[in-house]
Amino acid sequence: MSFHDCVVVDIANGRLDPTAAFDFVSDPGFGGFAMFVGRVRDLNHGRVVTGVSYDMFDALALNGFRRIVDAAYEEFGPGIRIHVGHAKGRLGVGDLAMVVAVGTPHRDEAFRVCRQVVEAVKHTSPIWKQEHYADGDSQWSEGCSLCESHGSAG
Amino acid sequence: MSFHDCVVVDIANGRLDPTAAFDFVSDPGFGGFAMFVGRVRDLNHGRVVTGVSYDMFDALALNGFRRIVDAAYEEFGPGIRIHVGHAKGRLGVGDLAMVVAVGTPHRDEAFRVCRQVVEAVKHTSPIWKQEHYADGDSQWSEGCSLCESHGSAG
Amino acid sequence: MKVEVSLFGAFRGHEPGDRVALTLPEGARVAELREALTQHAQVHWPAAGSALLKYSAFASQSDVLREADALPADGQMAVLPPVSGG
Amino acid sequence: MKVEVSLFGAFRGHEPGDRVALTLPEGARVAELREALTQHAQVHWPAAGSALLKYSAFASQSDVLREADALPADGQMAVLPPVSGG
Repeated sequence: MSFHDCVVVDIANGRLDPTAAFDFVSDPGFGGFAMFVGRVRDLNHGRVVTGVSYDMFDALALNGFRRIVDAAYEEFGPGIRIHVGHAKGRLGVGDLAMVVAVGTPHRDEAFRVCRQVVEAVKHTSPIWKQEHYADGDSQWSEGCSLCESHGSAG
Repeated sequence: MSFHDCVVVDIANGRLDPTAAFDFVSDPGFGGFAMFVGRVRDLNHGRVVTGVSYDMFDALALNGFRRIVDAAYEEFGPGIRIHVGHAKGRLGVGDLAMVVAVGTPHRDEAFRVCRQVVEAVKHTSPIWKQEHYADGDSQWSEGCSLCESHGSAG
Repeated sequence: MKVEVSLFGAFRGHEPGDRVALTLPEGARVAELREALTQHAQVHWPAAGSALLKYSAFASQSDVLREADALPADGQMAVLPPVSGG
Repeated sequence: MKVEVSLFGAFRGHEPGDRVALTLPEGARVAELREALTQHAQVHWPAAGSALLKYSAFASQSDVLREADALPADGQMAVLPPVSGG
């Protein structure tokens, strides 16, 4: 059994918890811990952002998270721990959108696994970001097409 | 003025605090946060480790931390935040030896700055690690000579 | 077969309940669903939504499917515009 | 000039108080301190400690110095074996 923990947290019910994520990936045999946290920032492409709504296809996203961590275990071996968490719903500036924490025996693996998992989650997870601006406008962010990475599209 | 925070914590007086480090590097304009934590692990090169003593030349180490973060500001611009903390004294297994936290507008910078700072601290700081083993033996770890990186040695 | 397509992201709001019901030949593949949804979108959706379909993927409840994959027997599908999580 | 060299890491314990007092010509450079400390170590330190000096750097209270750098006026120096923090 591999030690990973993939969660989706609806902002209406709770918050992502970096401390709990760090604790989850802890082990007496580990010397290196890398964590990434993504938060909503107040400015994007020069527009003042008041919040972000994350839409998510939960079941598919969690499936994808598990595949991403399985790929990391395949590459780096089973003796590591990974936590992947993503928020959904309407987040305010400073709210945590994403937490990835990795514990490994040595630091190089921790950095590499953390980066790899973050990029994979961002590029392949069925999650959509709608930015809300100070002027009242809202806009869905441009993103990564899943067609290319999964074969030919029409 | 650049926003950085370099600390040395004597384990006799306190602990490194990743949550405080994360808070320090927070800013409403930042979307990406990367953190590295180094902890004492229970095994090294096949020997059971019961603890590690860190010896440090404090004043020189803090000077070095500031130079390392200044180099990061030089390369990545002043609009980022960096925390560097290192413990000294006798640590037990699981104790935190080092915390580096970085907050930046975008995630790529956060990852790169964090890695760069961690490597620089490990390779250039006047800090020495003595491992204590279950069999009662102790040994200073082999390390990086500071001669090469600072010019010719005799 | 009856196919129900769930809408996410920028497609939300284009249909009541964020779903479209379509009827396709038994054993239809993703490519046929894409064609049918595109025709539907050209009539019922704003131009931008229709254009976005070209860059969108299709998924069952558990997997992103390829154009040649058969639709699942339960007919439950989702159309996924380009993703932007994190 | 009087020079006091602080010992760290694997050098600790080689001298009472983890310090060595040496007398060097006025205006001496790091290279001369290295030579003087090496001679001292060959007499007073274990063989391993003496060998480690070759890979060790010298620093003032604020900077790692190069071989050609003059020693600081206050004579306060440190010898730094290879580092292993983190």
